[in-house]
Amino acid sequence: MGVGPSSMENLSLSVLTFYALAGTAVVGAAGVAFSRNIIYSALSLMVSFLGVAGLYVILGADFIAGVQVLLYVGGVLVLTLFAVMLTQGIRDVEVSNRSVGRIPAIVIVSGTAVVMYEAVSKAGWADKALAMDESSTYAVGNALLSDYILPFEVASIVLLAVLVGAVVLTRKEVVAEDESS
Amino acid sequence: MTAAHGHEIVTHTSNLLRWIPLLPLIGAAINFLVGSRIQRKMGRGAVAGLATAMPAMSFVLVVMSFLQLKGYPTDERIIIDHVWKWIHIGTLNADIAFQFDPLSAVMCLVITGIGSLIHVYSHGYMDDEPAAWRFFALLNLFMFAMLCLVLGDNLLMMFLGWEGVGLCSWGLIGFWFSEMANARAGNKAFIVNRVGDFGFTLGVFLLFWTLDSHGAGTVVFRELANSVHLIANDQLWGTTVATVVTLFLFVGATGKSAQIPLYVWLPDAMAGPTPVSALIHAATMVTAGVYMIARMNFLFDMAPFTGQVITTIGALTAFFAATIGLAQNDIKKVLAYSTVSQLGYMFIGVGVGAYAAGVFHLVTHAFFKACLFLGSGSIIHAMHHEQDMRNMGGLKNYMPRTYWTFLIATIAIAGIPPLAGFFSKDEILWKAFNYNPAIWAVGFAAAGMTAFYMFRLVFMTFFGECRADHHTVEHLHESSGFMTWPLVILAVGSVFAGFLGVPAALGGSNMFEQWLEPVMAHSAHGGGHDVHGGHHNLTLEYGLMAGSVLFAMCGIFLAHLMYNRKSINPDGIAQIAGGRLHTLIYNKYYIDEIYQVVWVDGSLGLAKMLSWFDKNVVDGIVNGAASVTKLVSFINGRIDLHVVDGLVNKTASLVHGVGGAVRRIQTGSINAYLYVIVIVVTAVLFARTW
Amino acid sequence: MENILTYMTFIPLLGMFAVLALPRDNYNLIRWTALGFTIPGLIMAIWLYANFDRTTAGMQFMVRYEWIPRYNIQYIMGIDGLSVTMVLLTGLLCPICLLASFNIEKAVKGYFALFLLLNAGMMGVFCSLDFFLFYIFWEVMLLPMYFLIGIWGGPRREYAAIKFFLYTLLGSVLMLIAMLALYFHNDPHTFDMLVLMEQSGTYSRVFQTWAWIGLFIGFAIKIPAFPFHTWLPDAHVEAPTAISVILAGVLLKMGTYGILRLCYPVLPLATQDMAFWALAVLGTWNIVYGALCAMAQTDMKKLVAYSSISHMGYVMLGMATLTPQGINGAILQMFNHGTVTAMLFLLVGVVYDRAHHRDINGFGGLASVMPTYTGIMAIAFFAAMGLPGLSAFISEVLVLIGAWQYSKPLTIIAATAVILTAGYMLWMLQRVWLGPVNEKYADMEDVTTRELVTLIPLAIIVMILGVYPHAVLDLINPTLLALNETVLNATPAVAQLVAP
Amino acid sequence: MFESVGLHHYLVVGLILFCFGLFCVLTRRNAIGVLMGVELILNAANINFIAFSRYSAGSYDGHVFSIFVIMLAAAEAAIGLAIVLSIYRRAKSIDVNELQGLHW
Repeated sequence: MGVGPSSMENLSLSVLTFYALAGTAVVGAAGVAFSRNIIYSALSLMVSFLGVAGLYVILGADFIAGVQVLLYVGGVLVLTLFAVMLTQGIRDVEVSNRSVGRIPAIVIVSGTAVVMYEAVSKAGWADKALAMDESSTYAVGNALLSDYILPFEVASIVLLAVLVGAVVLTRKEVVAEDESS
Repeated sequence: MTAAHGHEIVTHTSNLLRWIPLLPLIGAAINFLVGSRIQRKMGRGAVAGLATAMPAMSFVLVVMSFLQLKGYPTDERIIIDHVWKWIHIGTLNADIAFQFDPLSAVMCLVITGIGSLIHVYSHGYMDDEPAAWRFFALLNLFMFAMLCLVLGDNLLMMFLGWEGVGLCSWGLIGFWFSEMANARAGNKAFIVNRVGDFGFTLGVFLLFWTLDSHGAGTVVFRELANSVHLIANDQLWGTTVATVVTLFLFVGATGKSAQIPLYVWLPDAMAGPTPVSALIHAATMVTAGVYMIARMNFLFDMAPFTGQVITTIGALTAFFAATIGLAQNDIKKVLAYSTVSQLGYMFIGVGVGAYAAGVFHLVTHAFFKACLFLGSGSIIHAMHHEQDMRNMGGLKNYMPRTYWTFLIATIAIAGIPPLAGFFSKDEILWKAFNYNPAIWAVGFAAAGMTAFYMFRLVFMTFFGECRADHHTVEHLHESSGFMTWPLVILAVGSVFAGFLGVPAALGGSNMFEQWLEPVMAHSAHGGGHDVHGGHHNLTLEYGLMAGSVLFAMCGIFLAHLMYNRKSINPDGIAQIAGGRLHTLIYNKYYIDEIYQVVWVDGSLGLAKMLSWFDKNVVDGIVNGAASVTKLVSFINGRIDLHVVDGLVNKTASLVHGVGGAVRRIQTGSINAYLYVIVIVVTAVLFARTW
Repeated sequence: MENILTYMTFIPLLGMFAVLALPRDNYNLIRWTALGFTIPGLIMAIWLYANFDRTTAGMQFMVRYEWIPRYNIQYIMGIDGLSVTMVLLTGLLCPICLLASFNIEKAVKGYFALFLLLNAGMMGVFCSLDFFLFYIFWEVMLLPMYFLIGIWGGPRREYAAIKFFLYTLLGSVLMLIAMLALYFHNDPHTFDMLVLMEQSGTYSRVFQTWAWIGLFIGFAIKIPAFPFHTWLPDAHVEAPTAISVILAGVLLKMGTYGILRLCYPVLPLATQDMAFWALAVLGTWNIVYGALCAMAQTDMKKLVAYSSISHMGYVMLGMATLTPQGINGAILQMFNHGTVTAMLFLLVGVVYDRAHHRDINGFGGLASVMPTYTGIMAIAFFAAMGLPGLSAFISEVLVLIGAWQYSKPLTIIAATAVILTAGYMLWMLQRVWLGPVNEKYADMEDVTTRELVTLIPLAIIVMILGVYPHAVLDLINPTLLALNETVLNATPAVAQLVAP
Repeated sequence: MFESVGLHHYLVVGLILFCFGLFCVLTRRNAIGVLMGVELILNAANINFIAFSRYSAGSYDGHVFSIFVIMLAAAEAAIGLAIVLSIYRRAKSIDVNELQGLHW
């Protein structure tokens, strides 16, 4: 559509790569949604994240891809796993990951999917592959520290608050528990 | 001064002058700040010694200055000491500056001389007083203020002293303040004096501005004397400005010098320690009004009407106070009314324009009245603070020195020649006779009464049997030397002070009047009533003298019959006119009670009323405004609730009903919420897409 | 020291932040830090006193910066003879009041922070020469005052604080309207007071009158002039001691200061018209009314509060006379009332701290129990009575002398207050300090060193100014004479005679 | 359609991820599972951002946005999990269907 044909081989390779990565992401997501074991869910989530990271690379967003890997895979996921283990242990994951109301959920989600697909198709997106720089890191950094400096700083404060908040939330309970015990 | 048409004033300067008032001030400061410590560590003697040394040194300085002044030619007898500028705003220039002229000299000699004696006496009198330091500090402060009053070279300096003596008087009357009555007496003195000060200040303002309108605004005495003729033709409120000013000033004098209608504080002031009564309420402070009028003689000469007022008030006071004195039983009260009465004489003197005579009586009175008060103090001290004469008697055997000095002073005040009182009183009566015989008659009657009640006092106190209880009698003794020597000196003064002013009629040259001549120079040229005028009728003068002496003798004899021989029963006299007259006099004509009701209760009532007004009306309006606002908002709220909100409420109850049903949606189940969210979002998207 | 006024204003503000940064529980640290931030003000006030040019009527130590150029709002600070006394008074009273607040135990940190904010606001009001800046400081001062009364006050503190706040706010609104009227009346629009003064000749009489009334009501509430005075007794009674001192010592002066600073030079024609009724008559009424109301009080603080109303009446009367004596007396009276009333409130505070009530009839014989205290108290009382030799005498006599030239009947009425003042002061003295000792308070402690440190400087000033008033009069006289001339010589604006 | 990859493809991938995430959120009873679903949804949004940035906008604004989203996701994960932990300590359960205290 938008991308002008340059070399058939190249084209097919990039297309193949896209489908492979998209497939990884989608399969991972499906695993998250349908797995009975929450550990599996978490691991599927990792797969999905990695697929998405690959997609970022194709889209020329190498920096974002790096952040995705580092933050999601390295941070969020590990955190999630810790939480899982702290809350249930591994023995009774089966029970704890059960789902409810699958049928109405499927109905609603598929309805939503149809509507959204319709919206995506109907909208007249400007669709053309635009020339971007080799590496996005420089540009993103530039944008962050010039036009987006204020949100950037706010974000840092938010993170600080999160840091403190997380500590307070978890720590307080420990004290309370100590007192009660 | 552009207006200085008069003779050029030749003045001398001396930096010594400032130390006359300053020394007592230093003494006061030391005693106030560290007096209690000195007293604790070094005893009461140290405190008293310090306090006595200061006025004594001042006395030496005064004598030195006096001799210096005497060395100058008559018209150069002014010594100035300019310390620093005090108030210089616009054309108003008042400085901290002192002026020593013949009049100040006389006053200073009296104040520091008698003052020092009384300090010595106080050392004996206050021998069991734990707060002696406070007493002596106040006494010294009083000396300072009084010296400022007489030495100040302008009206504001005089006012500084004027109020300062009032303050000290307040502090000393209420010295034993744990008795509420004493504290009350002090307050009464201060507040009544304030009424006088009110008049005094207004007089100063009026004088200043009237002169200022002629380009000669000043408050300095010697400049006033030179430029006061400028205001001769100014009118205000239907009379001359000079009259209004002098009347205002005289209001001040009535307050300070306890004249009708403001005399009421002086008898109450006897609540203070007796040396205080002697110094402040007999010899010095109460004569400030006389001094002030003598000082401003050039102005009073321009206002003959004021002269009449002063003379009338003086005569009335002399008579009126004497009548009250007849019936009092408290030894100090008798002396107090006698003081009021004698002050009346002085005002007769200055009122008729015989300023020198008024001041002369002031001086002699200072001697014998101080002596009388100190003598009474000696008695009270010996009697353990008993003041009622009915409980005394026969004291001459126990306290011979006190008795003799007291007797001499009594004879002096009764006007028996050749003691001091005779000369000064007859000088005034003679001048008064020339002015208006009616005034003379009143003064003459008062003189007789004075002789009577003073001897009544002597007889009741020193003669007959002692009516005190056993315990007191056993301890009766003559007072210590600290107390008796001042008495002796004052008694000597009471005998000889009169010779300073022997009138020409008795072969004297009236040194006193001559000495004051430079200060009173204007009075001779003033446009007022001239009493010095030539026709000295010697026969008449001798006749009057003889008459008054005879009348005084009668009074003494009557007292002797009633209170010594007891051949006439005083109670019988008291029953004349059904005893009502006696009751009336005994209760001081109920003047205090009337004042209490009219002024004190009146102003308190007004105060309460205004306070109520303030709280309920003014603040009521404020709070009312707040309440109205609240009310309006309340009504508004009601309307809102029932009318506007009525509709809304119907809707609300509908919503409530619906909500009651619908709230079940609020299950608390996150899933349920999520479903709703998703469905709604999808629906919206759906609507937007198709 | 060009920016000395700025320093004086903002160092307390810095202090506020410093105090806020301190730990909550270390009371002594907070107290001494707060005190430390007011001391520079005192030192600079002394420096100002020494270096103030006593020969000129103009502004001194002026600084001028652009602030909000779009609306021609500037940051202008400067003082002349009119404001220097008030700056001195503020610089003096703030450390003293801080020291007097050391016994505050409730929410110490907040108290001292608010106090320092108040200090900055007060200093700013007296220093600022831009109307907008003036207004800002005026409002800044209001806020801490509200909280200081409303939180640390007595039992009816909320009522008093709200009353004070609403009253002052009402005045502020009227002032704001007048301010904006003046702003838009000039072209180019300006808040610069000096420009406003220069342009005063171009304002019509009607415009001046309306602006004058607006400003006057705003200021009269602060003075407080009858009938706007009822917030004062309530505020005083409820406020803690030090705040009462500030209230009476500094805040009340802002009313009269504002009138002299703004109404007089900017609206001279209206001043000529209004001075008699609005200032002289009202002032006289204030004097007598305040004195009589004071006489009927049984609460010591209320009595002193009403005496303040009475004494501020002298200021109004004095400045209405437009005589050198009267107007000088008015400013001097502002200063003297500041010191004397401060002493009175501090003294009442001393008793209140010990007995926890202020009922005049509930004491007796304190003079025997607390001799040192009574000595100082006597100085304050007699100064308040206007006894010669103490400071208030000079100012009252100057006011009355000026007033006599202006209106004799008013002076006679005003002078009766001399008697009334002696009456209520001595009566209170008699009931509380004299008479037999009340057994309940027989072992009351005499003044402590800290209390002495707050009282003695004021007592010394009161005594020095009584015998050498030129220590202050020399500062203020040139400015006031010039101001007097401005008002007296103002003539209605004439239409422009010729084309430019 | 298969020979070249365009914006549409990426949007569809995003859509699918979103739907799985949504399904996960709707059906999971385990709070941690719900959070995982949220992460998926956020990732779907991120894909869209990057894709739009590449194909429609031609600027790096999309990148920046996705950075913020990632940041928020991390924050949300941290706080969310912390809350979950404390809920677990208090209620001994992280079953969202059992935690229904927040209702009328």
